Amino acid sequence: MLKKKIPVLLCFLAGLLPIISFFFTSPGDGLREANDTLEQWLVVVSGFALLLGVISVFQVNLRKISNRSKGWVNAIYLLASLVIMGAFGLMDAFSEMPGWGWVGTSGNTGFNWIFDAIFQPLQSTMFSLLAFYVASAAFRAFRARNLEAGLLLAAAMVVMLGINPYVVKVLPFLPEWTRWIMNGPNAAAQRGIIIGAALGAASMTLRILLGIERSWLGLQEGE
Amino acid sequence: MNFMDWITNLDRRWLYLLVGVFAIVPLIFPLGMPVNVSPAVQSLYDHVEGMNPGEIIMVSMDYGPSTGPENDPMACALIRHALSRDLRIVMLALYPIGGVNEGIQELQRCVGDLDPPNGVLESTKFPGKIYGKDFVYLGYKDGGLATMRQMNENIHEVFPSDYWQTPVTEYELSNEVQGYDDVNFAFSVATGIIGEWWANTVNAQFGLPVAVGCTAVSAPKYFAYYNAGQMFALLGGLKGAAEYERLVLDNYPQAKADTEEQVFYAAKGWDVQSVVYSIITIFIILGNVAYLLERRRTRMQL
Amino acid sequence: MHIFFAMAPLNTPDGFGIWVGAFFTLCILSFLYKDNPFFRFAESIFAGCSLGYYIGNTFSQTIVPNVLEPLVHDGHTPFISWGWWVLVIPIIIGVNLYTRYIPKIAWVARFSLAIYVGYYAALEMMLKLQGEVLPQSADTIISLVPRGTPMIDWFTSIVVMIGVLCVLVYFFFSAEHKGVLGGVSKVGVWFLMISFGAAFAYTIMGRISILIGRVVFLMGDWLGYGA
Amino acid sequence: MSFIPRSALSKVLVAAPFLLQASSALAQEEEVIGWGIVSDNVAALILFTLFSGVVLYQIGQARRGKELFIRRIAGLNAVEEAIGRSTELGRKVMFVPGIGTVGEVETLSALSVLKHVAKHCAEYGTPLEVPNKDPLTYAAAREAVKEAYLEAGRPDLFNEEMVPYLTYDQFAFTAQVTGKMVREKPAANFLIGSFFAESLLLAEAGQSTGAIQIAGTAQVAQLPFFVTTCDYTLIGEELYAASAYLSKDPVMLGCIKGQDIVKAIVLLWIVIGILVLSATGSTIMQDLLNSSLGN
Repeated sequence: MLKKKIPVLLCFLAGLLPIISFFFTSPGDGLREANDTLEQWLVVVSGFALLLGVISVFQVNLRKISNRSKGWVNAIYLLASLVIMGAFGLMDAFSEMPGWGWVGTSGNTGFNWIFDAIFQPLQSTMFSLLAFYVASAAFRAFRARNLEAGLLLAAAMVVMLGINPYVVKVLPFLPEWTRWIMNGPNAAAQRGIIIGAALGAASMTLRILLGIERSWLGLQEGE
Repeated sequence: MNFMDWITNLDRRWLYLLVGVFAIVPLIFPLGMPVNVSPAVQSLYDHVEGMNPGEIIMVSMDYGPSTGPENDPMACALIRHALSRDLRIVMLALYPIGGVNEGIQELQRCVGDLDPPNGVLESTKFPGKIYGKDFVYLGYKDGGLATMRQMNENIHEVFPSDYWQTPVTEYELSNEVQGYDDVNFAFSVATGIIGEWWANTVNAQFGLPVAVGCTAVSAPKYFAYYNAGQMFALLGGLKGAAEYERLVLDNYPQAKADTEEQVFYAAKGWDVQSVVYSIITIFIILGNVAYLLERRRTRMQL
Repeated sequence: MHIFFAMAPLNTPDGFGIWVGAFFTLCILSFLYKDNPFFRFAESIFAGCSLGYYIGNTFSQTIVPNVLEPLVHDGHTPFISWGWWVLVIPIIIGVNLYTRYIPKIAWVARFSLAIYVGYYAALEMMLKLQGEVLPQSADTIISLVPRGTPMIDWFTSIVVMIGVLCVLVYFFFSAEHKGVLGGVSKVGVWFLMISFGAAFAYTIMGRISILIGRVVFLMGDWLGYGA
Repeated sequence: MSFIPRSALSKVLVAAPFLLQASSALAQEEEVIGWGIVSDNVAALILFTLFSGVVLYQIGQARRGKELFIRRIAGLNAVEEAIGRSTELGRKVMFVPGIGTVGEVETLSALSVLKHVAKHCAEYGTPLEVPNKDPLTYAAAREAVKEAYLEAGRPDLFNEEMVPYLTYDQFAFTAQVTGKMVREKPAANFLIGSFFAESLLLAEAGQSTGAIQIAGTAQVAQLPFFVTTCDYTLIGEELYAASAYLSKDPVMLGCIKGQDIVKAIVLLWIVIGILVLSATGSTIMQDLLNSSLGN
């Protein structure tokens, strides 16, 4: 019984603090201070959580290597780069502590070099794949299959033609139309989604705080 | 297999190939896609043209590397325009991730390598223009909106030293600029929200004229401020950058020579953008034509 | 022309870094053709070094400055001073997450999760009610009679108003969408579709400029074009 | 590295105007040292009280056994179809619960859909994989999946590797997941939760393998990409209603009803505000929404 009740109660109490301190002030601003302290703590907790992930990565990849299952060589690369970059990173972090200068200097070269030469190019290239993917997705999706799809297509075409300098020479009003669609119908739809979603999120939050919704705790639904 | 079947079952990699090719080609062979200068851009150019030599422009670097292709050319064109007209520039950065590096990178791209702490103060690209006298870079300060408010009271308190940690009072130009009153206008090269703050706070509350160069994605939002008169000029995305760059290049040969030396500048980006958009547009149209023909054919068979 | 003959010098640390960056850039781009050993290699390295990076980042940004350093250097008396507890409680909550690896008390790990979720969910609720529902609703209230604003702006506001109302009706769950409700929610769907089409097409611009950034790196920094 | 919408940072940037407003409100109240109400948040307090009151009342009604209706949500009806197809084809089901932290309500909604999906997978013996980017979401997802297999009576089918942690970097995570999609060709992809720029990378990769895709997010900027590349998309609030819809739990349906009533009140408020403003030129209804006690 406790297994279920304690987490639900903790969740409720932890949720009460930001709500109360958002609306009310207290003597000596104690409420706000308590709220800030809890938030500080949770930032630290999320730091500890990263290690959970690291353990999982080691578990999965070590098993892959020992079973020689498909892609086991890549698992070695993965773990090796994790260990190397992680070690550089830890050296970097601890070098900031007084008396720990011997582990390295802050902003050490290995860490920065891997960041600049490997991490950053990989990251931005992965991001840049989107330029290709938007092209193929647009080609496939913008078809006048029915009225809704037709509206999607029409709005997209106004925007796309409004960017083409040759088309704009003939139809000079298109950029203005684009702005109108973006600031008119588009803004309206977004606003509707945002208001609806905010109310939906609020209702979900109440369900969570009251312990009605608890699949995230691995607990049975309902009461 | 006829063309329509090919289009209907198009392997997406053909599209990837076209996009890739046309992202490279304009960098080597500029296509010179037409640029129609819009009033929002013209007004920045006209404003700078109307300034008297010695007047000061504040340039705020409010973006990071990921939007560099859009924002870099805007900053460059303005710096070159200003220096060509003997105006003075105070640069600073308010964007938390990477703004400070963008600032030093674009400044050096325009004026040449600098090393003020070791006495390398004179611009190689604009001979006679001196760091600290004609242009100065104050570096980055966090705090966003709060910082902008504080700058109204005293810039020296917000930026006690420049990018190279030299006290601002040691340079003639930075010593002179103490508040928004000392500059003619502010140009925010922005991604995201910081440019909006320039409009709705610095312009609306402190009355400093503001111009913004923003990314294409945030342009519709910014045009609302432009239309409301909270900024006197707006460069939107690569298109706006290319328009302004064109105006500057057409009138200042030095700026033209310097710009065309670069691997990348706004006109090339505009080429890529308009060509890629055209390709996607054409394929969407072909796809729809094929789809409609196909539908008609199946209907006739029924 | 001097293209392709000014590649970054491989034998300098700087030049070597550019070559490595270019290699990984090409590895990722090769995925566009199809999955291949180069992409898989880059993917593994990317996974490993990014996680390593965030380990360092977590320690240097959070664990060391917020926990370890003050614990060692602030001179709190263990177990007695409140300041010490303030530092130790989050460690207890954090370490408690690992009880999941001890089957007998695995359920205790939920305590930490519960506190975290309760706090942030509630905070998000406040931010959404205050920062989204209220201002967005307020902005939708406009005059049906144009008062001094230009006609076009007034017309846009009317369209926005109609759109917001219709989209909100689309989100009604507890009534069947037929009759008037069905009609209005249908208009809501139209607004959604126009919005999605326009926003999609518009976003392409930003994506293209990111690709340009990579191409400039390959052409300029690596191959030395324009250098 | 500005393009990484590290969620914390993007939150700061998005929330900045609001936070600054809040902090300036606090600054004004430095002298207040007693119990009191934060004057800038009065409108929110009223909305919060109204909201909670209505929802709690509806929960009470539901407990008393009142019948509650919920409209069809196509994306959620398709869940079983998608799992069924995977089962037929003997391929796996992939569920990506977004890249948000477990503190985000969107992620929590995703987890309740995940539990439902996992239960079906357990019943049919269909392999499931749930790759994760956020470590706490990973911990919660693992609990949810494990419990689902237990509830379905198949704890033997659950293993740790079904819910792997990949990496904390947005795009490194994306690279791995798209790689998995292309190599292992899951027959059904669920992309539900908080997504950012990676949305289209994941959805397009999944589309290229011919998988049935069901997406859901409340991130307005990502919805266009999901709507165009996925078979079904839960838009904004539909995602938050998913758990009630799937479980048909009367108490949860009561919450949905309550949230609809508040939505109706907001709508009505807007309409009255418009009428008042048009007829009299008074912005009172608008001001009340922005209001604080002081003005």
